[in-house]
Amino acid sequence: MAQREGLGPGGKTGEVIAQALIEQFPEYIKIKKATHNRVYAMVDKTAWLKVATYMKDKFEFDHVTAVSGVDWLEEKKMWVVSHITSYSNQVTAEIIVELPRDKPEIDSVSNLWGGANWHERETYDMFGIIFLGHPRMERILTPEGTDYFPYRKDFVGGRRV
Amino acid sequence: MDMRLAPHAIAMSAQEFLAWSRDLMEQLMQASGGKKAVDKITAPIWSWALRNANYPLHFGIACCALEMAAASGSRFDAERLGMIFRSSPRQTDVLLINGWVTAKLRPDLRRLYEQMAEPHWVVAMGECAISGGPWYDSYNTVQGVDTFIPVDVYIPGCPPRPEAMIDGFMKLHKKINKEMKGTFLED
Amino acid sequence: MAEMWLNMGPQHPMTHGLWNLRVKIDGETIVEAEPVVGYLHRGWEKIAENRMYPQIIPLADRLCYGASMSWEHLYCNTIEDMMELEVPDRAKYIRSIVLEAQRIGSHLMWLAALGTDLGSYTIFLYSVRERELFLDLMQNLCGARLTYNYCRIGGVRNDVPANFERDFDRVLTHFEKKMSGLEALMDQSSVFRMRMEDVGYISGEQARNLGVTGPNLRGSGVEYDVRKDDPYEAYADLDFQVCYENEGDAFARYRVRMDEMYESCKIIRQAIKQMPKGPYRLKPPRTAEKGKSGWAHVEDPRGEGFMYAIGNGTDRPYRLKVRSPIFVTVSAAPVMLVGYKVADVPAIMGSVDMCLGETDR
Amino acid sequence: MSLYSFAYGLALWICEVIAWIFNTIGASGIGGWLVTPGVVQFLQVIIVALIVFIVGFLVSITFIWQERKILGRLMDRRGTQVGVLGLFQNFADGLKAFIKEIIIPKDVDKWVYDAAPVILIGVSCFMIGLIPWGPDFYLANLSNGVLFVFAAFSIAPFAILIGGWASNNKYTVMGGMRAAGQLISYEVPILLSVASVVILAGSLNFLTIVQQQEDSMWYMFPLILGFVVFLVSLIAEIERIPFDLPEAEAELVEGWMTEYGGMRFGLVMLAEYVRAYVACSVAVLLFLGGWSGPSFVWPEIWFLLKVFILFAIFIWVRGALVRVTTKQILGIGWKRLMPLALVNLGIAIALKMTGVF
Repeated sequence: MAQREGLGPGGKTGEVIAQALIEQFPEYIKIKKATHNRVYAMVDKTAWLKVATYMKDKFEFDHVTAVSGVDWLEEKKMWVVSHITSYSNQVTAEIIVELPRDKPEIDSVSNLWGGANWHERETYDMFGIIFLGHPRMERILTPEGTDYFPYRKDFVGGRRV
Repeated sequence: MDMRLAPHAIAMSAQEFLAWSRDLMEQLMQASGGKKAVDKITAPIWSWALRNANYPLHFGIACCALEMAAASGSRFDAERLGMIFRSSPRQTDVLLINGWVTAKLRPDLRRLYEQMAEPHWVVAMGECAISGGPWYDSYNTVQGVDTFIPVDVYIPGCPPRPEAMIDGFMKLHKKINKEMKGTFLED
Repeated sequence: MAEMWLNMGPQHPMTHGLWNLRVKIDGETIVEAEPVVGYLHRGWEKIAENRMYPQIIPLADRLCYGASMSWEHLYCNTIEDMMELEVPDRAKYIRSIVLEAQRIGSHLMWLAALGTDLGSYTIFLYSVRERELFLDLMQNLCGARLTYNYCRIGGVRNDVPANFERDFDRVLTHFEKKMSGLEALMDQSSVFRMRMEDVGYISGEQARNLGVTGPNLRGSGVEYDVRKDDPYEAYADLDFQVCYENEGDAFARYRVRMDEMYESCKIIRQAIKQMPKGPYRLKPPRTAEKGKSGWAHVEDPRGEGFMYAIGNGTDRPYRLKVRSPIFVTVSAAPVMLVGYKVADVPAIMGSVDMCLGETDR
Repeated sequence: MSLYSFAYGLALWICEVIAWIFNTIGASGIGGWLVTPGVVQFLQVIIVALIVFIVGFLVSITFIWQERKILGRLMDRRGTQVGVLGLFQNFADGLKAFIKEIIIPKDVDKWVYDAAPVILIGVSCFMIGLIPWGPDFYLANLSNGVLFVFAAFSIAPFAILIGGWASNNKYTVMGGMRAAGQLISYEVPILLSVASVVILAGSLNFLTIVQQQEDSMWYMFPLILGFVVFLVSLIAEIERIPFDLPEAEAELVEGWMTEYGGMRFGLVMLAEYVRAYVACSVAVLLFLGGWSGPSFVWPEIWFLLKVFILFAIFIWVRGALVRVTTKQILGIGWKRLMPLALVNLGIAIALKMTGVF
């Protein structure tokens, strides 16, 4: 491939994608920032799966870089932060979905992207966020029989074993 | 042997007789100083053999496993000292723990330790195996393997250099040399 | 033989680290595979939340001990993105050089592991021997063999030592010469090719969907390299090729890594030539703003490494997420394994380049 | 002086000494019985057997040393250095194996588990006895020695199979099965290439075969195809890299001997190298002219030299190649070696019928 000038063959910059997302889901999506290869957005929990499908089909976002959870103890909420990359457009989108802390449930995207499968399992393992529709919502890293979610902020670290 | 000392020897079953005669032999040997003499002669031979055929278990856990690999590489060449890595715990003498031990691994490690045939030794390599190292406040790692299996030699470092690892094995050799006294009649 | 489950691990010569590959076999054919990880899980992200920013650098070293430089660099990169720091040019070039040297070292360790997997101790010893030279270079640079603690937030710890260019040049020349010999030992050996070709096939489409990254992805014909597609450090100014193969089997992954090593030599030579003078480090702030987040992704020797950090106004991060390339690649292992024989498992998993320290975190 | 006459002299001397002692204490009946030819010959056979076995085992142990050293040099390191030139490493290994704890896993089939190493080492000893070192250095000179050696060779995979099965471990079972599969596919090419030698020599006796080679030429030259087939199959037969599938370390931990430890493991290792020694000897006897060579040193030295050089080639192969898989090993055996062996057999028959040999 020739020397690439910041743009892949897809040719859609982050600004274009952000604009399209706002037009498509005006009431569900909030764009924080968009540069030529980055999109930062917040998506409502109910529309997350739809947004993901749209992004995958329309803008060839075919790689999930990471799915991570964040626990906001004081604000009583949780985040699921997904970083999704489009190889052809060379754009990475950071999409935050906010969840209530007492009932953290979100639609799984592991049927769209197989790569999200283990990330979601790990997020469940560490934060107790339940991904609805995930093929195998089990603990992955911690030993069997663990009864706590270690990365939650109310779990205090320190010697335990 | 004077049979008057053991009149009941006649009425024994074969297995009883074997056990009895073995005990008697041992008592006689110990009483007469024969055991001491035999030990004195044989113990250096056994300990030489144990020192020079010290097979560590091929078991890489974490960072120190790379230094273990480097130690068997051509620059450090641990094999010239008789350290030949074998993969089955039944055939090895040294359990080299080269990394942190987590709650998930602990039962397996204990099992490996028990699968190894006596005499066997445990070498804790690196800070994580000695005390938990950088993960001292982790909820999932064991703070030192000596909390659940006895350790003979500690090799400090994070990770220790291959020379340090070989030096640790030399320390182990010294320990074997000191300890291996009188194994012949006991085993 | 009826179907049975076979546990390959945790103590198994194939694992290179500590994981458990459960395979269901029919005779010797694999019909189902299930990787079990977590034997090295130590709660890295939780531990990092209790450390100050500079204290995390040595921890990041121990994420993947085969490529510690690239992980500590990734961490520094993330924090720089969060704190919006611009690294001095000289530091960028030094970082690029050590990253590429680290890539070669890591690939050599992979080659060594692959050698033992395939039953050739010679390949193992030869690549470990060459790797020692790169470790020596690193030792010259920062005093450690494996865990360097060299990158700093806002630069690197120290400037390059005396005779840096000369040493690198000598090592690279020597390495290229020796490597072509070792390559001939493998590439021209029909037995080696027999073992590696047509096993562990994964198509580009599958690899993309399953999140496989790095050389494993490029072995399937997808030309994605973070160094090229989202350049960081000095890579935008350096001229290099993205190595890829179209076959998607174990041999293609092997070829990609071998080519990458030569490409890295090229990058190092260029970077040394173009390295500007100037400061190599700036003083970073001790704290990050509350709620401010940043992330970075780099081309780790094993794939796309990624970190995501959130600050909370103190000198400790509120959240630090690590994306390990191998964690995702392992989840794709069933696709590569099913249908092949048990005897192919070491070749396939060896070509993936496992590193469990980063997988389990 | 042949081995037998030497042993006869030694036996006679021992008997006479003992007889003299008995005579002096007055028990001249026993003394007279001791010097009868039957007793002396019995002692003679025992002495010969002892000599042959000790020499055989020593050579096998030297093989281990040779492998460690040459492999080490091939890999740019020193190899073992215990004792003078590392010669004592093997003795350290053996002594250590003696004092290791005897572990019999709970769920093994105890009798079979114990029997497998015994069969293995027994068969290997049997083969040592059949190998002649020189025109008059042998334990048994059977008229069909070649057949006997290969019959004994093919018992070993059986021991591996039952040992692997009895260990009650999935890896050992797979290793045992692989050994059986390997046996079937490699026994045929081996025997076919041996058959070509037998056709040329017209005999199944090692001494005759070597004599025939001395008279004409080493069979390696007319039967070069058969020699190559024989060597490759031999590597498979003695289970070395690239064909060491029963103990393929990377996928089967230690293969079929995973559950064996202590002295059992030591015996198994020793048996492996005894088999390597026998295999090299057979190749030398059948194809490389046995002990024939310039006569300024003993023929036994020539024989040993050839055996060591052949084993060095095996070590070289081990250093250069990677392990093949089961599928490929069967493919090589049936699709490559088998037709080549048949062609070779045809060449041998043609040579014999045209009267060249």
